[in-house]
Amino acid sequence: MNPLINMDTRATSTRFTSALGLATLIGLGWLAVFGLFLSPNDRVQKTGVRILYIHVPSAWLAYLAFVVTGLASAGYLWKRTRSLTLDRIAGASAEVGVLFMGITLVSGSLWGKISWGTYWTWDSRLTTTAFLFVTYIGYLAVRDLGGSHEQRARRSGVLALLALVEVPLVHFSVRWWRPLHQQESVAKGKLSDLMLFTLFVGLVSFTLLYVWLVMHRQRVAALDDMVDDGGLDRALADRRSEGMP
Amino acid sequence: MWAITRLLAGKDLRVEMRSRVIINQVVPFAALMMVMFAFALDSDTVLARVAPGLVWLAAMFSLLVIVQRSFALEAADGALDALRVAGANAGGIFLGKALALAAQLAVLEVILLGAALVLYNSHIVGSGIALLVGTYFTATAGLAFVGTLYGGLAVGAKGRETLLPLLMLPVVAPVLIGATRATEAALGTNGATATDGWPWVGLLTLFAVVFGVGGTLSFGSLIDE
Amino acid sequence: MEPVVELVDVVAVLGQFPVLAGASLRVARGEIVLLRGPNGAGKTSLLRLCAGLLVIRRGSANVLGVDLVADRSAVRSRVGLLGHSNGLYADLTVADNVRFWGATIGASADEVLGAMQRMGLDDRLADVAVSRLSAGQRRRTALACLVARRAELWLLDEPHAGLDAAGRDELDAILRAAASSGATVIVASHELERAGSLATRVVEVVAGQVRERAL
Amino acid sequence: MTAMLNAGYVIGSYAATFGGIALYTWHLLRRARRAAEQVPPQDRPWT
Repeated sequence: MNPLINMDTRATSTRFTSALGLATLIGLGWLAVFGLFLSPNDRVQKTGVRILYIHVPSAWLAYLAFVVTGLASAGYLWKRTRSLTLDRIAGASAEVGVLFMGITLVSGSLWGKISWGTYWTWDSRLTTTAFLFVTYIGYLAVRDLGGSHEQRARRSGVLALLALVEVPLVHFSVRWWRPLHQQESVAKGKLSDLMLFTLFVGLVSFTLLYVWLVMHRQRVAALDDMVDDGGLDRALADRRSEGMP
Repeated sequence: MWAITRLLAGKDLRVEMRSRVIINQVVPFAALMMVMFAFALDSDTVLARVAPGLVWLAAMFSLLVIVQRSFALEAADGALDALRVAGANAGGIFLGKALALAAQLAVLEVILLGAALVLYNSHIVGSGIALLVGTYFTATAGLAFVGTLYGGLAVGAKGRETLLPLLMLPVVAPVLIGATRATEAALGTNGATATDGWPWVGLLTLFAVVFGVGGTLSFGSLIDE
Repeated sequence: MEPVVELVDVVAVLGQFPVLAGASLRVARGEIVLLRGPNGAGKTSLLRLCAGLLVIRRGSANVLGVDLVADRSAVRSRVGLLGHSNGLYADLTVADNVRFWGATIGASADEVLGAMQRMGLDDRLADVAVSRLSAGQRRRTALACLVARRAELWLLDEPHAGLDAAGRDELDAILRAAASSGATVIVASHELERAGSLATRVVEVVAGQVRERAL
Repeated sequence: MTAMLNAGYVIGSYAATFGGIALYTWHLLRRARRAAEQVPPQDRPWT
């Protein structure tokens, strides 16, 4: 049973997310068929180009996710737009971002093995990506520290903004450190129309996937927070009856 | 804010003067690291080449220990609570802790650099002294700010001993890179010259400013419940 | 007259556990209120809440005219809290500690010295590290730091614990003097005999709630 | 030979990507169901 189709539970699903999930599923299926079978081999990269159809979209998704985390955190920290929903979106987006950054690193190193003959090079883009991955794992760990919802939101919001400032610092320091970085490999403009179309399908379906995942994850976080708050009523009743006959 | 900064920095240094934990425990630990690096790398030419990197790597691991110690002091008998009840300005607390941390780290780094010169057979070139001093100040400031910021975040949290390295090490990576390259330039390692080093000092300065300002503004919301 | 402390149905949690489950309390200026009740009833939390250290999940709280729900930090510099822990740096001497805590709240050296003398701290102790003091001596040092603050609201958690008879008498005298000079005192204590004679009112804390009780 | 090997890498990367997505989605929906059992539907702002 495919979990994406399994919408009838209605836990965090609405008609909108169900439709979105269906569209995402179709997009991903299409991407797999085009990417693996229908699109031609590249003249230079041969079959390795097929990895790019999923690698580039997942990298795009991860970066998008971290930008959203930063924006939502800024929104929370700014008094006039303060709401826990923004904090939950920041957390949801960061979790999805970490997942896809991990996927990006795996697919990227497999692509590197084909194209460069090595899984890893200390090129600025790769290194920055690896640092981002670890930084946001730390961010997620801080979200799990406990305390009140507001405390979680405040701490992790500050951390997300610091991470956002940190990214260019890491990027530029690594770039100066190893000036001989790899050439931009995708932008060489030798892709055929069908290849570009496949890449386009990948970008669109991954973007849809991102929205779907974050909506669900954010609602799960809202449910968790509500369980915490609802637990309070029960805990209060327990507390008040302490020492009663 | 400045009054509390001065008070707290003075207090932390006085604690160190009386307890000598950094001198008696952290400095030997750092020196030991330098010796262990030599065992692991086992080659005089390699050691001379990577000496600047090892100095800053050892400084960074020592920083973790010093930060733990610095905030264990505040947590041990509820002093941090008492500071909050005293209405102490959080930005002032941040700067005070960072200042004391920087002073302790600065002493440690001199010892580490001395160890590298003696053990790894490195040399300071005359034209590199200004660069070395510049690197030393900016990198130390950056490390102290980051250490205080994340130390304050982790204080009182469960599992803080393991959380702190996870949070801190990725963030100080630019300092490791920048300080190492600049120190290489100052020592003339791999034929680098002093002029190669100054852009790195610029990066280190930017780093210190970003985390100094960020920490001063946000420290209150990090340590409050 | 406006009360110094006015809590209405305050709920506060530690982790998931509601340490205060709808506590209401009114304290007027100049009162010495004794909080009593079993361990874990919420006495300590009540004191910490008044010091602006706890997040208020429900209800309203006003201390010294400051709305704690809106801004907890504004009240902090005006209250003095002596909790379970003393807030002393073990490696520093008694004099260092008292000077440091005096300076954080802007007390002069003379005031700090006077406070130490009132708490019966021997001059010979001044240069001894706190880690070498007995529990009672540490408590006296912490109390001296508190006295130097001249807070408008004194919050004391088991202040008599660890003190000898002379120390308890000194403490009682200090608290009475503070109350008669316009400060307000809230004490959580198991020492019912002693604290009972000190207090103007006894309040029972049970299961995170407050029940008034006649003397 | 390299073509075979490269095809293996391609398939591996697709498996890792889609497998990762499926695993996370399954985990997410299971968490959603668990959490939803404790919150009545009328309390959820999106229903």
